[in-house]
Amino acid sequence: MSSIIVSLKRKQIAEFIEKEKRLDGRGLLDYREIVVEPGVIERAEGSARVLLGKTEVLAGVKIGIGKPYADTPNEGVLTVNAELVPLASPTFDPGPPKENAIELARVVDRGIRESKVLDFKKLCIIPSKKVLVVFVDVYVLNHDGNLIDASALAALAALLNTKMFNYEVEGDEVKIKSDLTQLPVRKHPIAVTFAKIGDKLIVDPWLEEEQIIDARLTVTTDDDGNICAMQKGGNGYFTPKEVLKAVKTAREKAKEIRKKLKW
Amino acid sequence: MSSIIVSLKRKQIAEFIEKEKRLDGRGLLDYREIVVEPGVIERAEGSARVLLGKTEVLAGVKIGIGKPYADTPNEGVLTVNAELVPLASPTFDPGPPKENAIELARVVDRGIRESKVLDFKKLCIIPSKKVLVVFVDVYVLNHDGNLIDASALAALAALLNTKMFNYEVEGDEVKIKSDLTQLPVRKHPIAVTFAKIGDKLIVDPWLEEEQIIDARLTVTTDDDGNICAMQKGGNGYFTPKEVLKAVKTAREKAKEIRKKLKW
Amino acid sequence: MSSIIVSLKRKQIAEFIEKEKRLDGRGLLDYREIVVEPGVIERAEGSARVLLGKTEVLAGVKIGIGKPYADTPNEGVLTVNAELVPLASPTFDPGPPKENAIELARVVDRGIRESKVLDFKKLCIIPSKKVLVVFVDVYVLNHDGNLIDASALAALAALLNTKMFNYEVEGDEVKIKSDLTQLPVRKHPIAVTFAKIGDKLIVDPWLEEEQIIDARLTVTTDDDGNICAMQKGGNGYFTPKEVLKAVKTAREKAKEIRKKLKW
Amino acid sequence: MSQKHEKLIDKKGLRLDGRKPEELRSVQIEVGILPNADGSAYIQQGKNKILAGVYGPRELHPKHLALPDRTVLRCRYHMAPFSVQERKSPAPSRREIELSKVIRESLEPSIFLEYYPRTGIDLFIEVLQADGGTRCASITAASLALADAGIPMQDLVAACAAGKIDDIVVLDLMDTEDKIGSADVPVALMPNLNAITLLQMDGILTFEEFEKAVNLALEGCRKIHAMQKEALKTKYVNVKEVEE
Amino acid sequence: MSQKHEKLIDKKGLRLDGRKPEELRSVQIEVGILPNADGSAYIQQGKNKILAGVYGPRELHPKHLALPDRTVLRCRYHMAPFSVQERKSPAPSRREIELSKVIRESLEPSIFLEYYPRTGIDLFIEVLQADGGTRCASITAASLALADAGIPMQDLVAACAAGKIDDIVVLDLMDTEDKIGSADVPVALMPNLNAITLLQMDGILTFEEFEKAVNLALEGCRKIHAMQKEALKTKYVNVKEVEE
Amino acid sequence: MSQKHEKLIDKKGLRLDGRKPEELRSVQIEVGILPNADGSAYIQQGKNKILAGVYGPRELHPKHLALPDRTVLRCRYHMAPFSVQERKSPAPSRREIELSKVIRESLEPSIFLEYYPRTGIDLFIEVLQADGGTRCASITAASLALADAGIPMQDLVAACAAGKIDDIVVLDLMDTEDKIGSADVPVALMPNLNAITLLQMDGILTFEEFEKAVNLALEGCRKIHAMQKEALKTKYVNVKEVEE
Repeated sequence: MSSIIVSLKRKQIAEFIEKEKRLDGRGLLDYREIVVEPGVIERAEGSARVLLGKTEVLAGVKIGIGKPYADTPNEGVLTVNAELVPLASPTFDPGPPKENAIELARVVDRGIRESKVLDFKKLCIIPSKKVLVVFVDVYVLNHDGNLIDASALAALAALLNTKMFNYEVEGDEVKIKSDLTQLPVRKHPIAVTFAKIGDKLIVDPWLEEEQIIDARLTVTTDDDGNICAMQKGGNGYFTPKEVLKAVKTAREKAKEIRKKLKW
Repeated sequence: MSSIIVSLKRKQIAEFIEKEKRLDGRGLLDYREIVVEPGVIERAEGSARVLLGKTEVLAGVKIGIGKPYADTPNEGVLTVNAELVPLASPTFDPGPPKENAIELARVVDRGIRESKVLDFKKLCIIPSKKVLVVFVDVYVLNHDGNLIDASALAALAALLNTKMFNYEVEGDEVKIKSDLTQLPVRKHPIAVTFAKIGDKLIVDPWLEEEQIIDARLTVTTDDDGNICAMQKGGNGYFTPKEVLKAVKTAREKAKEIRKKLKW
Repeated sequence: MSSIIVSLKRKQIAEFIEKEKRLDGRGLLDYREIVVEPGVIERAEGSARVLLGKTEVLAGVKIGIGKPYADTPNEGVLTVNAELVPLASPTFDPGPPKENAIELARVVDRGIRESKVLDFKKLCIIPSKKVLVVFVDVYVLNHDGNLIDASALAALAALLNTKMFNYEVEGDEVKIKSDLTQLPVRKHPIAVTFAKIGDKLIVDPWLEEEQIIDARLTVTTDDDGNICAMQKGGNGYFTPKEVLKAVKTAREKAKEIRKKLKW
Repeated sequence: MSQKHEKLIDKKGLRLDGRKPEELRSVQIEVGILPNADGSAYIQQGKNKILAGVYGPRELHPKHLALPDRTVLRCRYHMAPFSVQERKSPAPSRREIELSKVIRESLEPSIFLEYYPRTGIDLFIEVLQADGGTRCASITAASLALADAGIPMQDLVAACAAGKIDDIVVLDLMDTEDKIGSADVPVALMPNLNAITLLQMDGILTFEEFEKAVNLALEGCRKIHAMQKEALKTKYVNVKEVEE
Repeated sequence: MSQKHEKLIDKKGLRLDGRKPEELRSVQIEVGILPNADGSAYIQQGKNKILAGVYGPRELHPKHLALPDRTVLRCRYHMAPFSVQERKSPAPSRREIELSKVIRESLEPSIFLEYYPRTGIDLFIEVLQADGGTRCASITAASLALADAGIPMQDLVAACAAGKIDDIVVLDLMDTEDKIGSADVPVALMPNLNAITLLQMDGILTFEEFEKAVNLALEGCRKIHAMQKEALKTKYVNVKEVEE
Repeated sequence: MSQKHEKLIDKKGLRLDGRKPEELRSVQIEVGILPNADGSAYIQQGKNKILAGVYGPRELHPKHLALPDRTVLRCRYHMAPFSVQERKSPAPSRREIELSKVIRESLEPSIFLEYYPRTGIDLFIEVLQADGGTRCASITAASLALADAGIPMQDLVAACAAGKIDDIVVLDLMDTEDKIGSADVPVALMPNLNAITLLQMDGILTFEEFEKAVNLALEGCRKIHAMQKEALKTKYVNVKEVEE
């Protein structure tokens, strides 16, 4: 976008937000409508589609057998990848993931990993040799802002939807059995992203807002209200007071969003 | 080429072809002179050089030991790669294979694979663990049009020229023996490429023709006249009638070309 | 640099050198001040920092366990990599090593390898299966000319500084023990680089000189005065007489430089 | 195609999913479902789930690729990592690169490329779930996405494969039939011009079998073409209703 | 973070390296040590050894990245292959790419980007030895390198992490504490504006623990900020002395 | 070079292929054999089979690489996958990148680069079969390809290696000698100017051995230079005959 349009838009949005209003009619701390649809990709071990307003994210889970990392020989492996699929936005290019996609994947990854959603010890088959590898692929299908929250929610919903194969170990061989079992998911971490415009904080910025915000802060909290991941982005800043306010609000918002995971 | 030159050339060639003539004096369904020279690279397990007019292609076969694909644990592996070597044309760039080279390799690959030239089961050494890997590398040395037919012929001739090592299996170890044996080749699939100019079909388009044609169609047929691979290319189209005519002609042309493989 | 500045600078430097002088006051066959500081990176198995005037190079040695090459199943592996770190010069770009970095690494590698600094047979753990892999990473931190001599010296000093883990072999398993042992270094090859300006040879060209020289010649000699590696670079040439003179001088200079390795 | 001995057609002449030899799988098509793209379409054909999105005509980057007398159609056919049995790396495979090319070349004959010189049209196809015949279903969806973007076209391109399983020529192979069967002939057609814009084949067919397969595939294309027009009409009518 | 049961704080309340919970590691900073770079700084914090170099403002390549109303800050955080226990491939990892981004975004708020339209500033950070908290130490050094390059800034950015080990909130985690501990909160601050420009967190903290950790980290930032100013002064004074 | 104990010179003083120590392998050279290239040459030296092709002087892409006062010579030395014992990946190895550089630098001194400012010359070398000494044979062929392209040159560059096997200094090492022998000294020469344009060495040589090896290699270069001129003349005469 040209810098003139950005500054006009910035002015307009900032004036609205000054009056505690947003261009799309929401209150400052309101989310857009959230739809979670599990099981949309039958071929995947788990999947879910999340709509956050017009932002659409699909997450798929595949489970394979691989080697553990050398420093955690008794633990399974989690791999989160995010693709900013080029049909989702005129600003997305084909090609290997760039810094935005990598940051997105790593923030989603940390939310799942740090909150201990999965018991990695239970994903070990033969220590040092064979473990289960859980691939979570986040696929952004339409970009209308706040990809982090939508992606984190889709990834978690896909894990909740995951049924994995059972197996037997005979010596060094792993035999896949035909029956399935639910992947055990222990926690429900929810990412809540704030944007700062002027001296106001809003949640769930949509695309128009994202283009003009100073900074964003994502706070991921678990079922017990503990904080398990945070990520500041953008070329602005937050005051310590704003940070603490955001964390408190995030815990409230997370409770609301978490309800969308009951199906 | 500039679009003006293209359209002038297009007009000239189309006028000739309307009169059932070609700029280089051939009839519409005539091939250029074909020369097949096997065994030109002594260090390769098999090799052949093919001249199709001024188009020159070298194919080399190397045989290694590798792992089978998970879904075919009892079968050897065929890998066809094509390089549009930059000295072959001012339009070829160094760098990893681009879509033209990849399509070329895959069309050559399918011709060999689908016609069952090789008995992949016989290339298995230890099921699920070790199999023979047959690498066919197609090296285009001069580009004067119709790379598909020249490459397919060179690849087949190189396989016919291939002598592979014998081996013994002791437990999980494979011992290479010093004597050689002919790689068994069961079929002789021949690719015949048509180009459409106006409403005429020609075979074996050379460079000048390729630059102005609407579409091409490659038909690969085996010794029994069966069709085993086809590939349409270019941004034009064929009518169903043209397709059937091409297939019939391809079987005739293939018989002629197949004779070049006797040495 | 613009070609006008280059030719002015060329003229000025050439006039000086004609009078057996250099812009920085050195004689034609004088090195800049050399400082060798071993052990600067405690976390590496070995390391050294070399200052050659304002040229600064850091070399680090890491030792891992890997597979031997198929053609040398009883020998350990040496891997030399060089990074032209972008903070070292406005002309260095981030990204994978380009031809200058690759040539630098390979010249350093050959100096070490060909002079038989390491006894690769002693780095074998289980033939054909497990060997020690010695990684030498050359990190250029400030580029003020003659990277080859500085890098070769830093790499050798880092190897002299290397302490590696001891290990025990039980069956196919390798157990790392906690005590350390000195990596045995048998030779001290020293690279001496000459530049040709007009019909004069100088040693240790600094950046200003490098930008205008015709050609360079690196001569690596060992403790016995034997030649173990050479590399000509640049788009000029040397006469046979110049080459022989350079080799003789290199042996003298190497003796001086080798003294910097006593600590 | 490997020939394992598994029955793909039962005694009643029905296929594994209960279809008759000359029957298409169930097809659902939706047009204009991606808010950001200039044009888009979604197709389900059997268990295939494929999304196509179009951006353009727009300025081309890098600029030196632009042509003075026509628009440049670029096409990326891509499979989601979770779309197939074993997770697929998101990096484009050689197969994906070839299919991107043949899909592009199957659509170019339908577009008046010369209407938008010096521009580019980017077509992105995402296979979200694959079940055999993805290239044909991709073409079907992509042609609709181009139409939805308002790109002027001679005709919609419809695509469908025929093939041979258990010695019988059948229409629209699903994944298992594709893998175990003995031949596959994907075809794309502009029915109004009787123009075949995609034709590939692998396996082994006699001339007679091939002729039968092509004709069957063309028939399939015509049926899908009718569904394409229906899907466009649905969107158009809905839009009109909303506007009224 | 994996939770193994190893004691990180002894009975006297001291940490593995003898520090008290709220104590920084020893920090040495040098400014202007790279002859070629326009600005540079070197930091040792515990066993971390990090070099930051700045080139610019200068012409941007490729040119189409330039912006009409501001300079473009580019940042590469990179670890030397020998900086960690197992040799690291020199190709940038996903972690390095993310850290390059958050470090850049922690420094941008401090720079008057609009002073140099159509130019670029390249910031290169090389971790020569890593011992936990490299991103914070990198920011501390990088901000000084920018100042040394004469880039006009609102304030120096100082960074420091706090975290939780053995159920105690502590300052400035070293490598072992980072790996075995249960939470890490890296923070960057412009003290003059009380502006937090980097904030990440991983692990599990209650609200109260988090509040304590942030405040402790901010305190650490302020101490480091004082050292930054000292280091700048040292260079400035030395230069003046040499010049006189 | 590894030193295994295998005899490379027999009791009669002859090498594995029957050559005397100071004898070249058989060399065949053909000029102008690639129809599309602006210049080309093919060399067989022993079992080496190498093709060199030149395009240019022509416009450079990307343009920003062009120089205002000279042409830019670019060189790619590349080995065919089937040229060596174990199949080689077609992606350029570090060895190929280094050799591309030293070959380019061995040819640049021979070319009047300033005759064609703002242009580029692309030199492509393909090793179809490798048998030791490929860089030297490549230079020999490449220099002829440049001449065949009509690039103005001071002299042809001829190249040849000498080395040490079984304690004897010999000329023109073949693959086995290169691998088992104890030193290799590849040299390129413009005989008219007595100018060494390529010089590398690996192995261990005393000063006396080195001096002997260089002189032997230079002698080899001069013999090859004579063959180069012969090959050019052959082409030139044939062309004239055809034209008459």
